[in-house]
Amino acid sequence: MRKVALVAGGLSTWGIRPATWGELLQEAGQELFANARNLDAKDVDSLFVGAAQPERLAFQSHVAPMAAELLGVRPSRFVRRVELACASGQTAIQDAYVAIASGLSDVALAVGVEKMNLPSMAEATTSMANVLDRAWDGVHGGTAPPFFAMVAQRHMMEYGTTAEQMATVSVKNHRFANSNPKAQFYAKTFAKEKLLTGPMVSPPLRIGDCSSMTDGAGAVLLVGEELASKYTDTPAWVAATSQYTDFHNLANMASLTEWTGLRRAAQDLYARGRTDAAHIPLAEVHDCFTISEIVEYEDLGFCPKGAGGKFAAEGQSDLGGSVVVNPRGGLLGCGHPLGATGIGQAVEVLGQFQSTVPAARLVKGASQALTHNLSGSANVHTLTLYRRES
Amino acid sequence: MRKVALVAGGLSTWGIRPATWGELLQEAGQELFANARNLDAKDVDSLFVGAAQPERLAFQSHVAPMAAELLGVRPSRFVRRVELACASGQTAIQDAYVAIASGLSDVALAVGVEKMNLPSMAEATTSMANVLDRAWDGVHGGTAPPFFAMVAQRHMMEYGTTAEQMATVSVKNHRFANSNPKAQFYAKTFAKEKLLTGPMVSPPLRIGDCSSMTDGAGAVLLVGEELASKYTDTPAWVAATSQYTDFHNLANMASLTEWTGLRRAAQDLYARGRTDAAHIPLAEVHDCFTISEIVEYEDLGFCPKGAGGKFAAEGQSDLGGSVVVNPRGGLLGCGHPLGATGIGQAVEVLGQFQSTVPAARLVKGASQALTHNLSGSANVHTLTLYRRES
Amino acid sequence: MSAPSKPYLLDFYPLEDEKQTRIAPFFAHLRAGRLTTTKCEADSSVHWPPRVTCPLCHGNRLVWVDLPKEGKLYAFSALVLGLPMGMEGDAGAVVGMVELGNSGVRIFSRIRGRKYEDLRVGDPVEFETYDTGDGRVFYRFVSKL
Amino acid sequence: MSAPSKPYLLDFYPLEDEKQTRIAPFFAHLRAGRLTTTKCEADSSVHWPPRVTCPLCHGNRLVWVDLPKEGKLYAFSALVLGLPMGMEGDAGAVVGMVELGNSGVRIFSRIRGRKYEDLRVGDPVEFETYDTGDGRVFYRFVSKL
Ligand SMILES: [Zn+2]
Ligand SMILES: [Zn+2]
Repeated sequence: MRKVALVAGGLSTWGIRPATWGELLQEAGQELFANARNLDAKDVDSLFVGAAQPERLAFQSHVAPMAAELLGVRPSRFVRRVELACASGQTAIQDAYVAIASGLSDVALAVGVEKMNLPSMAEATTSMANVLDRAWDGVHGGTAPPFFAMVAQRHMMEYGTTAEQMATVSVKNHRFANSNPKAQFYAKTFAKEKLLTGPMVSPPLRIGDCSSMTDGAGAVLLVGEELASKYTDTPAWVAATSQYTDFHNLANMASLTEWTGLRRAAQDLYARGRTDAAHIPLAEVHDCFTISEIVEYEDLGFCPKGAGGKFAAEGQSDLGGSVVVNPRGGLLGCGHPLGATGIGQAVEVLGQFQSTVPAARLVKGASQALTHNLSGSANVHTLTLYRRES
Repeated sequence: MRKVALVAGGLSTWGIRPATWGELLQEAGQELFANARNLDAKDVDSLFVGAAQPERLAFQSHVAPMAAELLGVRPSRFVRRVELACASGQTAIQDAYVAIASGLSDVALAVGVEKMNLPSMAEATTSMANVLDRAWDGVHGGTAPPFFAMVAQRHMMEYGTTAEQMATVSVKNHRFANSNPKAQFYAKTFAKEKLLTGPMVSPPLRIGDCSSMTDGAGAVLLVGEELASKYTDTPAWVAATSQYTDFHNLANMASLTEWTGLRRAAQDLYARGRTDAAHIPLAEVHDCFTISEIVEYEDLGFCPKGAGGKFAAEGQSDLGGSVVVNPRGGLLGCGHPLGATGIGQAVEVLGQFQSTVPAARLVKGASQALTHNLSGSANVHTLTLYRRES
Repeated sequence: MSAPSKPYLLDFYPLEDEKQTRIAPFFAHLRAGRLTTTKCEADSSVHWPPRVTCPLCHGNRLVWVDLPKEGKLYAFSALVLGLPMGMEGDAGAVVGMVELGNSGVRIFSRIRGRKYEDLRVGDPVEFETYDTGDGRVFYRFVSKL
Repeated sequence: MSAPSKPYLLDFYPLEDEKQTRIAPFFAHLRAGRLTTTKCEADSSVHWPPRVTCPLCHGNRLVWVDLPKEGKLYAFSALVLGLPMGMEGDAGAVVGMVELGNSGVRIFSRIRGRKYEDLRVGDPVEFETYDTGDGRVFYRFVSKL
């Protein structure tokens, strides 16, 4: 199979932005075109747009050709919007990867964008309540915070995980965000003590345990192996992808605290990439809530089941630990513009491989990295393994 | 590249259905599993869900894992929802094709579904107004009927196309639908005289010129070449796909009556499939409006520019003509449940190759067929070429 | 029977009548005080939510069965901040996963009758129905402590 | 300035103020009776709708330019059946593509002042602005016959 390289990326600034969905995308596109050496818009034969709910949050559908127009490209092979809720961005990257790997596309853009701050926050939250099974779970008030709160409650009960351990995750990711000018919380610092006494969102989750409603966009360029050197000297090579889903309605989730889909997708990723959890120095994972990152340490195999809280508290996921998790600041520090998040993770991996990220978060010499997004009630897991060398 | 076979299909009944989005999908899935010889749900490693606006029309997002649960499959390679408005279904098929062609997937389901008849028809229409550029075109009332009405107005003016020629298309497709029990208008007959005097929707388009708001679902199974014989003796082989987009806002459309994107996508399809328009005996094309099918005859190369109305009136697109267009009944006769339409077209091609469709619409001995969907304001064109022999 | 009072795309409750859904009997059963779901006669699998074809065997020999009306809290939280449109008045409402008797079925529901602070995992809860305010019926659980 | 009176997901009009969009000047110009758009100083391309980066060269040396306020109908139709929510009262309203002077720009718009039956391709129309009813401003064209 043909090898695929991720050669360039661009991001808008993320946060509460005075900009529309399309304006955010234009910002990301502009940076991508500035970053991708030799890129001519005519080179781009495919466009995959990751967006979770533009129909509702931007009152705009059929966004793929709209994105093409905004970015000034005319895809002649594949053009579509890809939706997998919170994992839409990474899924768009996987689509670009498959299209190029098959030989049917040569140069593909994967972009992600979400405009989440609307005139009415309650209306935006309503749109988040259709990510779970709306008529049976969402109807009761089932949005992300109460769901992940139940995960936290059970994890604390079953494994002794503490609010303080969870706060460690938040402190780490917000600190990393202070090195990332594109992050929503670039300029804001968070003390653990404040996080432990902040307002409750869904108990036991406080506001510091939760990622935000964020406006943002991102874009990455993927190309076939023989084209990589035209666009960069240092690409990130896609070594493997994986994905698994095993339920949708909450009644059909086997365990709140052991994410079987993630365990399975991680094993698949490692097998396809001929590696294992012990050899992952850098991971961009889906910390939509602090408890998510803790469960992910475990089900990605970075630590034993139940030991995720301790793993965080010991600094094992920080610089100098066994795996640096979310150095760009994660969803907690960067915010979580649904469709853009997976793109932001990939841009970080490329920046790490190219050593262009600030020293405060550089994982020196990382030879490979994984990105992970869950979506919905952790019922789908989407992973990609990148390598510095092809 | 690995060859890919479409080996089985299933459809719900289409129409104004007393069934939810998920129930429609279950009906299609049940028929698919009944039709696909030897299919075990565990075989299915990927699921691509074509759906245009479930967030709005079913108030449900993250529909890919929901569909997996409803269909009783647990995708372990790829799972996502694919959106390209009216072309979502065919685009899902193309994704399954690419995934299998790359070697990364072996057995993939592509499904499509839309629930369009809501308690309020005006609300459903509102959701259709975001397919064009909502803030700049939709805001003025730009939905499909007035847009295609302008196409008709210009085509009549530039080429002398008549309302009677357009009605010929509608009569043909509704007559074909009388042989299709799954079609919305299976049991209803339409005389040309009635079509020419029916209520105006957007002049010059009358109700008989327009496809309907329809509830429906469909599913098809695609597999790698070495697996095809397990599931059927007579597959439809995917010979080529193509897609092109060149604008979004109506201001950036070069011509209302010559669809440059379709011309380009058709040429690309023929080149990749090593064939030409003269050798296409069977075509399922996007007759969202009668005028659409007429423009498509021209830009697919079935007849010269401007001659589409005459082509229809002469019966060249009917049984016995030079190419049989929309024998299942098209969008006019079957209805147009956005995400399901492209799936329904593929199911027809398979039924034609397998000679399981009624004689009233059988295109005997067709060795290849194309499917076409436009989406939005004909700003994206999506095509697939199928062959009876691999 | 079902007369939604707001745009469909902001209306959380299912449309209940037989013109909108093939599982209208579920809602008729709710009106009669019964919590039911579908069971496959071919393979004995019990579904939640109710289905029109069996996801296990893809058949449609489905029958309606009653689920236990008593259950225990498996996990729970509360809606404190960030409530959706239409639920603004529900701040503090408890939601949780309820294990239904020995059925093996665990469903998500609103929990009435006791504050978050006063509940524990394992606490008993009981099924009840309520009027949605526009003529439709739905279910929740109430604390039995 | 912009105060939408309905849920955003049913509100067709753009949000106009500088807290919501980077092209707020377009709407300020509308208020002043001007129909403007962005033009790229680097390659002279004129955009519609207005952009924040140039789709042609991906630069952001954009300036606001005035478009012609007079134009001709290139194509048109009317909204007779199937009007969206919020436009129910507009049955019969004319919409069309307007060629703006010699600018090479052709935009879609509502057309006021004459019925569908009384219009022909090529008829002259003129730009006007209107209040959307909630404090926002928008544009349309009016027949000049
Ligand atoms: Zn069964
Ligand atoms: Zn420029």
